[in-house]
Amino acid sequence: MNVPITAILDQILASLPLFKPEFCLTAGFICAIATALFAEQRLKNVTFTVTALSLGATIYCLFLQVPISATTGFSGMWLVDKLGTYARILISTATLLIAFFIQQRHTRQQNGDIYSMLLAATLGMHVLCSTSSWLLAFIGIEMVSIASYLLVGYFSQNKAQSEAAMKYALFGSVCAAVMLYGLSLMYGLTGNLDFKSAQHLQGLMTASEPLVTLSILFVCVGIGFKLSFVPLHLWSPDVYQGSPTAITAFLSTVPKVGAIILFTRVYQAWSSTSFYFSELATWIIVVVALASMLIGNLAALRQKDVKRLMAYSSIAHTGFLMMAIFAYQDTFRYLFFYLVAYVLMNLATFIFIDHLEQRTGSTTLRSYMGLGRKLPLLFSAFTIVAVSLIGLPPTIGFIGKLMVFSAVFDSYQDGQDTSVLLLLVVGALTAVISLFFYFRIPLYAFIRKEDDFKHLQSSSAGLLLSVGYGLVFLVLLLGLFPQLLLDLLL
Amino acid sequence: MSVDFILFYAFAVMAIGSALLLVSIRNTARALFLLFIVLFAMAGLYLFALADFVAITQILVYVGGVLILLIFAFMLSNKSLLSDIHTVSHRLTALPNLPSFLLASVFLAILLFALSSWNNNMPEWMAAAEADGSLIQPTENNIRMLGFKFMTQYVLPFEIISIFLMMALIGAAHISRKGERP
Amino acid sequence: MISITHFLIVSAIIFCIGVYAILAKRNAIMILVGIELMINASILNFVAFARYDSVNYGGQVFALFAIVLAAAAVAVGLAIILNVYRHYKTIDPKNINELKD
Amino acid sequence: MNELSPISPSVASLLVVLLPFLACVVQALLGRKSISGNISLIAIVSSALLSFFAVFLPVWGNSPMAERITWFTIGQTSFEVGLLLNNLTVLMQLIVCVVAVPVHIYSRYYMKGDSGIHRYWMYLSLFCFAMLGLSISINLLQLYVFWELVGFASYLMIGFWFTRDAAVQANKKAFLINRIGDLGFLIGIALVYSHVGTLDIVALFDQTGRFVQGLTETGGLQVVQKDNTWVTLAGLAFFLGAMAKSAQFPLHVWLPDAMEGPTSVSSLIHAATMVAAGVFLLCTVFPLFNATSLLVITAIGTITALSGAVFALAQYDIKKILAFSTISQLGFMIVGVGIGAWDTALFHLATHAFFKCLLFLAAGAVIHEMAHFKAQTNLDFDPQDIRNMGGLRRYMPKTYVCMSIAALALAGFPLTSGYLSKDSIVVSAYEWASTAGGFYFVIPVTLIIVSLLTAFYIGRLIFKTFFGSFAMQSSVTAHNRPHEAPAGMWWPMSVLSICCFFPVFGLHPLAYHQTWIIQTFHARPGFTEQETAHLIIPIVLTVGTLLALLLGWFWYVKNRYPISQQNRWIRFANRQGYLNEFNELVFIKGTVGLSRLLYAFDRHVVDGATKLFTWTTQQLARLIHWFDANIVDGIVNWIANGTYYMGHLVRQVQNGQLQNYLGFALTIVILGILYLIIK
Amino acid sequence: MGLLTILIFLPLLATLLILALPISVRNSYKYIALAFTLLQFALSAYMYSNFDDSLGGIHNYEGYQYVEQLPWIRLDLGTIGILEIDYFVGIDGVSLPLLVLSTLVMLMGIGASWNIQKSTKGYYALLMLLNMAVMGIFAALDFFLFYVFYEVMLLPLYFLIGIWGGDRREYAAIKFFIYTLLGSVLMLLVIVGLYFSVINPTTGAHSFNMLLMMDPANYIDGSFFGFISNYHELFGVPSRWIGFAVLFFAFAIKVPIVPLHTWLPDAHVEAPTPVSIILAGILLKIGGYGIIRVCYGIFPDIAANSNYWLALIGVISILYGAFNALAQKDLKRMIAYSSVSHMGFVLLGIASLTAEGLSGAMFQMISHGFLSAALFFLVGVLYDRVHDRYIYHFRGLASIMPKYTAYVALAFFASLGLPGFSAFIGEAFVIIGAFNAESMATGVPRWMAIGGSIGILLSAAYFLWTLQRMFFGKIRVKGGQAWQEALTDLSRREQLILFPALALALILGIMPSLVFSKINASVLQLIDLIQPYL
Repeated sequence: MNVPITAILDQILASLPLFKPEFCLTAGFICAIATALFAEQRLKNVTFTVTALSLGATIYCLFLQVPISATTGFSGMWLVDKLGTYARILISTATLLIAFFIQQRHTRQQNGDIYSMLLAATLGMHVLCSTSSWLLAFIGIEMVSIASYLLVGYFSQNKAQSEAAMKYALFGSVCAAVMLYGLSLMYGLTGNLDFKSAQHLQGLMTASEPLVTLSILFVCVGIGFKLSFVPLHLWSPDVYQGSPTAITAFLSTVPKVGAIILFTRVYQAWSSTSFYFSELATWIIVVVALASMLIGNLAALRQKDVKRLMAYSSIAHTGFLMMAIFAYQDTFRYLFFYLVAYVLMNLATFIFIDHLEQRTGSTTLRSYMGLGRKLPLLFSAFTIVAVSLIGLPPTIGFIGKLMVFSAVFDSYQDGQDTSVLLLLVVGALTAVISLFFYFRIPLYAFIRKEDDFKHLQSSSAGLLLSVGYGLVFLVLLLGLFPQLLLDLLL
Repeated sequence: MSVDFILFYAFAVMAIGSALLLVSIRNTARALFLLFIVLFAMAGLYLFALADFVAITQILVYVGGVLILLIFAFMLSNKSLLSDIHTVSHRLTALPNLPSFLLASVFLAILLFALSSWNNNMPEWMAAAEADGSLIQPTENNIRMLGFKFMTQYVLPFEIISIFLMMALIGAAHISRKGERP
Repeated sequence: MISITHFLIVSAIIFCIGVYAILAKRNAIMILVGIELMINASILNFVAFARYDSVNYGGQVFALFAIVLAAAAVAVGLAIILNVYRHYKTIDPKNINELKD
Repeated sequence: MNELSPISPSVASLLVVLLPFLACVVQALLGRKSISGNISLIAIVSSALLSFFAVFLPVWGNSPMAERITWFTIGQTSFEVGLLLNNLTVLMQLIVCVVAVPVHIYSRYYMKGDSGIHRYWMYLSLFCFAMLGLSISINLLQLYVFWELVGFASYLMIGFWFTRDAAVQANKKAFLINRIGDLGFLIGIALVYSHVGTLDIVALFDQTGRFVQGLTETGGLQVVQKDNTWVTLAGLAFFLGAMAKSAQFPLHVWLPDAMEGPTSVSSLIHAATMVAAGVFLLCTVFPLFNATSLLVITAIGTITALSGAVFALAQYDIKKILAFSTISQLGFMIVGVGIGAWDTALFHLATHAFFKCLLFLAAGAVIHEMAHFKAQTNLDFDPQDIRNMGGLRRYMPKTYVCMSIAALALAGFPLTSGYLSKDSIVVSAYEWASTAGGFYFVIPVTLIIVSLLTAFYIGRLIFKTFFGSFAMQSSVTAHNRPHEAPAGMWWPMSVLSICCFFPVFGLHPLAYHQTWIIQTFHARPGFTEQETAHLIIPIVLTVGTLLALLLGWFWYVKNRYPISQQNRWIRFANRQGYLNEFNELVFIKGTVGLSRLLYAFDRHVVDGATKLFTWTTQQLARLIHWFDANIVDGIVNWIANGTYYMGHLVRQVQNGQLQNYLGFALTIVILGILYLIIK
Repeated sequence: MGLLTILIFLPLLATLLILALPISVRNSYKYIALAFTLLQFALSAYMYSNFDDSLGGIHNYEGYQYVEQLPWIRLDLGTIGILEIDYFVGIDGVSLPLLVLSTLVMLMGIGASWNIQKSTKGYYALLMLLNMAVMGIFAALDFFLFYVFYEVMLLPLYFLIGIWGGDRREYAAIKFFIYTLLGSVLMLLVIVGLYFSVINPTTGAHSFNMLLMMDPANYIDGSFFGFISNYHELFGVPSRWIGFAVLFFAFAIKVPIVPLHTWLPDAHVEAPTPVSIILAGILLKIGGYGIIRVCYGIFPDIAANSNYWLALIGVISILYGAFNALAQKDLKRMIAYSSVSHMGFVLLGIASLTAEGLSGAMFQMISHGFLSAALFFLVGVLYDRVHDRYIYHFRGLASIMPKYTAYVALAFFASLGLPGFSAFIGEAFVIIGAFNAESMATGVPRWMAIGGSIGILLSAAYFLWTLQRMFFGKIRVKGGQAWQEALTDLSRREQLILFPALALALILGIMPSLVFSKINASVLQLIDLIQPYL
């Protein structure tokens, strides 16, 4: 009240350029709704075009934002820094690919609205990436979540899809409610909703341990749901399996990027002190990383469905990303690199899975039996992606893993903490376990003999497949020359 | 013991009691009506926290919107369950599902344990606010302040939530519409 | 003036009742109801704390946003549950378990 | 030095070695196209000539020569190969060549018509190459190389008839037991190398020898205390090598089995040359041995000599008798080395090479004819069993003469070479014992007994084979009867039989000191000469030998006359009954029984130990394999399955029920909180 | 582009060419593979002949030849520092013979694959990819590059075993892969630790350069793997020990040592003949090479103190492998276990830390390369004809297949260490070196040398036993007349492949200086590196 209202308005107006990419998204969102309602009947793909254009514009604006380093706007609600900007570029680009994926895959139905939902989800993730306020963070999480529920349930062509949507929505809502309760407690403890602010940290420092434990763990439940780390991973296999493959591709990649960035910021803010809550945050992240890597990889061993398998794989990768967050110090490059690697690999995988689903009508491993000889290129590419998912050279997955290991090792060298060493060892050993299930794909495709002659349906999405090959090429290229990416991240 | 205490306890008992009843009866329709009472009582509690606008919104949005929605959805879908009402209604409450009950109790115990430390040390910021008397007073115009805050400090979430609501609306509509074409 | 602890205890009880509801009720709509209870408990916390926050009004603002978000979530959730009902002819989560290991 | 030949001895000796090798290569390339064996024959004849004229004569008695080239370098050390031409090596080379030539000629006839004869010539040349190379090696490593190659050639030869199971079993056994010895040799080499840093024989053992008692400075190299433990160990290690190669007890078990090879091969490899390589090795590294190792060598040699002779007593297989005889004689040589009189050992080696080779060749001729006879008459009998022979003197007189000469030489009959060499060892042993005194007299006494036994068993062989009547007399017809060996086999034998007489080695028929070998080497053993011993022991030996032969004559020739036996039996029963029975008891039953017993011991305990060892090894192998398959690999698989099962457990919670998921997640969260609060 | 780069990436070119050519010309694939491999062989021979014997290499940059160093990856990791990865290849005496060996064995492998009919395109493409990785491993001097090639090698091998293998190929392939990966992921952790501890003095960046890792001066004080004043411990074990042990573990799986060997018999038995050849001929050598180059080069201090245990493991491997070989009934399995035994000599020799032992170990690697390749090829010959290799199913083969028997006998005798063949030199010098170790006070006691020499005896036992059992005696084969007809003698092509291998074994046995002269300087340099810590 003391500040004159004009000054506040000036400040808001000054903040507006920071919001330019999101304006593009918003405009795209509104246009997409309009075109889906009115133009889709006459002009096929017009909504997709609008979406793509708006995403393109967003990416362009984001590139313009790259030089900006750590600026806030909208009364400290909006935070633009390099990490956020790059993450948003990644999110937008990946969303563009997903939109293309959906466009290629779901041509028959009138799917105009799905693009608007996609754009809204993107906006939510942008929010996650560029805020330090719990309020916005919660809105972002809810936005992404609800958009995701809608995307999963959008087609509802069969039982599995609707079931997946319900499980996702209910599980997510419960987690959101728990997180909200945790946030309320945290608000009570600190009186401030900005987790980077001194007041917030001060409040956490002085609060009693049980309350801090309670509130932090409850908050982590919400974030954990989005990241699907153990023990909040249970929804992901069912949902991944039940969703349409294009949506699974979306779920496994983009929302995680946003949540990771948020979590990174929170962890960064919290872990910098020597008080109990920092210790607690570290404890949580270590335990969760270990559990996710172990359980994700172990449970994947027995999967028969590729999409389910990828769900566990992404749980395991989340564990690895936790490691990356844990070791984050002053440069986000390896974290971001690993994110890029993760997105690239998963997108490529799901493009292949989708293609095979179209050809064989199934996503079970068994249906790949003996297909290696019929689709050698596809399965070779698939194998390369599997290699990258394991983290073997010469792929991007290896470089990512190496960088994360480096960072973790550095913190080990400084701290001599046995649990960190455990992280390293488990991270390394689970790679061995993961070999076993990732390589079931080439195993079935190349090594197992085909029992009976299968008739492959013809496929329409050749363009999508070539995008997949392009991604595989990137996986290899960045595996050999990671600098091509890293030099961009200055 | 002042009046507001008595009223507070009354609202609290109403909220907790109806909530307990809500979860323990088998009849979903009655449960939903009980939810109405809970939400109403909660709104009353908000008033005691000097959040009049929140209380109004609660009643408007929840009681007016959500609850109706719930009941409609329930009516639309669960005809079979509605017919069940008569068969199971002879027992008002259902036996608690033991593991869930245990888990909820443990939750409660832990929450209460954690909150027990609240009395001893009030968070500093609250103490500070109490000290310089910058508490929200019952006399203050809350709604004006909130309107001001929404348009200045919280303008961004305010705008974003509009997109969010629109998306949720279209999406929910789309999904419900889907059912119309078999 | 009612001390903050009162609010907290009431909210804790409501929260736990919500937890019980989501775990024990064999009806998806009741799970949504449980979620609403939990959210209400949080809102109660927020408004209770908000009394001390006359500068930012963070608590009350958050409470308002939470109400809106919850409403939207309920709308979407209900739409999805309806959808499930069409496919399964039941909304008992125990029977909706085709996707599993 | 070069007056006798236009080429230097080094080049000549190199040629001597390489010619058989060339023959081997050419034969290998020609394969079945060349079966005459002329290539090998030409090679070995040239080698023999060169060896005698261009190597032996210039070098013998003169100063040694050595030629080296660097083979390879490891670290700072260069390993060299080369030729060492001194008395020892040229003598050895010569003996090999000279013995090999008749064997080659003999083989042309003996092996005629065998389907694998091209291989035979190849192997034979290979053997000659290896053996000749062995004799002139300058480096212990080089020596080892040839040493093993010799064993390899022997392996090939024993298993020449590879379709016979016994043959391939025998060659495997021979090679493996030789391998044990090779290991000893290798360990010896390694020990010497690691302590001295060189393997050059000249550098190690040159006249003065670096292994001396006490500290004396020689040649700037560090002097090694000879009574160091490692010296003993190295000595024993080398001796282990020699033991296997020279069939010393208890590693002799391969040699009787090795008789599965063609007899011509047995004569060359398993009688004359290869088995002598062990003795040669001991002579070469002699300066290395200290008192302890020498004593062990002597003891083993004595045991071998005795056991070989005893075992030979009861054999029926003509080749086996000779094989045990070889073992026994090798024991003599080893004793010679052990007592320090390695010159006598070498001398015996040389004489033994000739007469034992001859014995084998003659035996081969007999077997050849018997087999021929067997083929003609279609009878089923073992052509090597002396019980199936008898009276062959009439059919094969020339063979008979040759073999008798060789047998006399073996028995140490005066005027033969064997007399000289055997005397030399026994006398030296006696002198050594009298210097050392006391208990050591066991050795010469045993040797004397062995000599008597030798005479007895070789007499038995001759008598049973050539005297009496032919056991298959009933099958003999005008056409089908044993023949004299063909000329190609007979001539080499007669040449060899000439070499069984003393003039080849020295002009004095009775004094071994006068032979050129002993004179040239003239080892200086650490004991005094005793004139009396030189007189008495030969007499004892000669008389004993005669008696033993006589005894053999009585018991193996006279008893065989079926009609007169009856007459004599009645007559003698009255007059000399007791004596006769005593004789019967002591000499026939007793000796033969003892021999059988000991042979059984050898078969079942010593060889049985080998078998047991083999069996144990196999069982151990099985056990380890079981361990490998079930424990080591089992653990691996168990870990894999365990991991897999853990995956299964982890999946349990994923039962598709939403509220379970929620309950699980919240429980974990609660547990986490509880843990953190309680912590 | 230097010769070494061409040598490494020629096969990649072949892979691409094969992949690019349409399936209709499938008969040309093998000729392409052959041509490229021949070219490689010629290149390696050229490098061999132009190699300067006097240069040692090991930790000395100037000692390497055909060096190429190009900056590859530079990562700025903030406070962690700059990470420097080079494309850095070069060869010294340790790698040159192995490189030549690899090209030769590859050639044999191509020859042995002549009759492969099943999807030749993929087969030759993978084979060439494997070829590239192998060349890369032996030439890489940057640890990152090394690791990349090391892992890249696994993939083609997995498929080669998995697709073209025998009945249990799935199991064998994944077992092989998992074993090796287990070693390599742990190795990755140590690599990470190592580059953290090492600073390139010229640029100040953390470096993956192995040569820099070998110089104590480049270590940061107090870093995890630091040389001086390193107090880092893990469960009471000094960190440098841990690093050494992990690296050794990774390479020991490849060697393989007991008890990490169980992948080997399975992989060998299930792999197709050419892959067995390559596996035994080249890939096992990577383990030995890694121990020499990486474990010993980077951790000379630990190497000097751990060699007792290494030698012990070596001896156990020798004996254990030999006993296992003795108990086998499958010919290929028998040879696989004999590989375990023979590679134990390599470890023993390396651990002896004497010039003789190290040279012997290197020589043994080369020799085992040719010989095991020949042996597996010989088994393949038999298996091709009757699809059986159970020892008890054959008897008297010498009468049916005399040439084959001759080659088998030669190969067996060469393998059991008959002088004149290369294995003898290797084994003898390993034993001599191990004996010498006590004199040099490197900590390997003599009884180990004796234990190792018993392995020689046992190897004779199982080879001779097999020879006797299968080849000699009266003809008796399981399949009766049909088999007798099927068991034709060696063809000209088969002889063409076998002859050079055995001839080479013979030549090397007679003229070991062909190898010793090349490795001598490097061996001495390595000993100089380790000597101060003894």
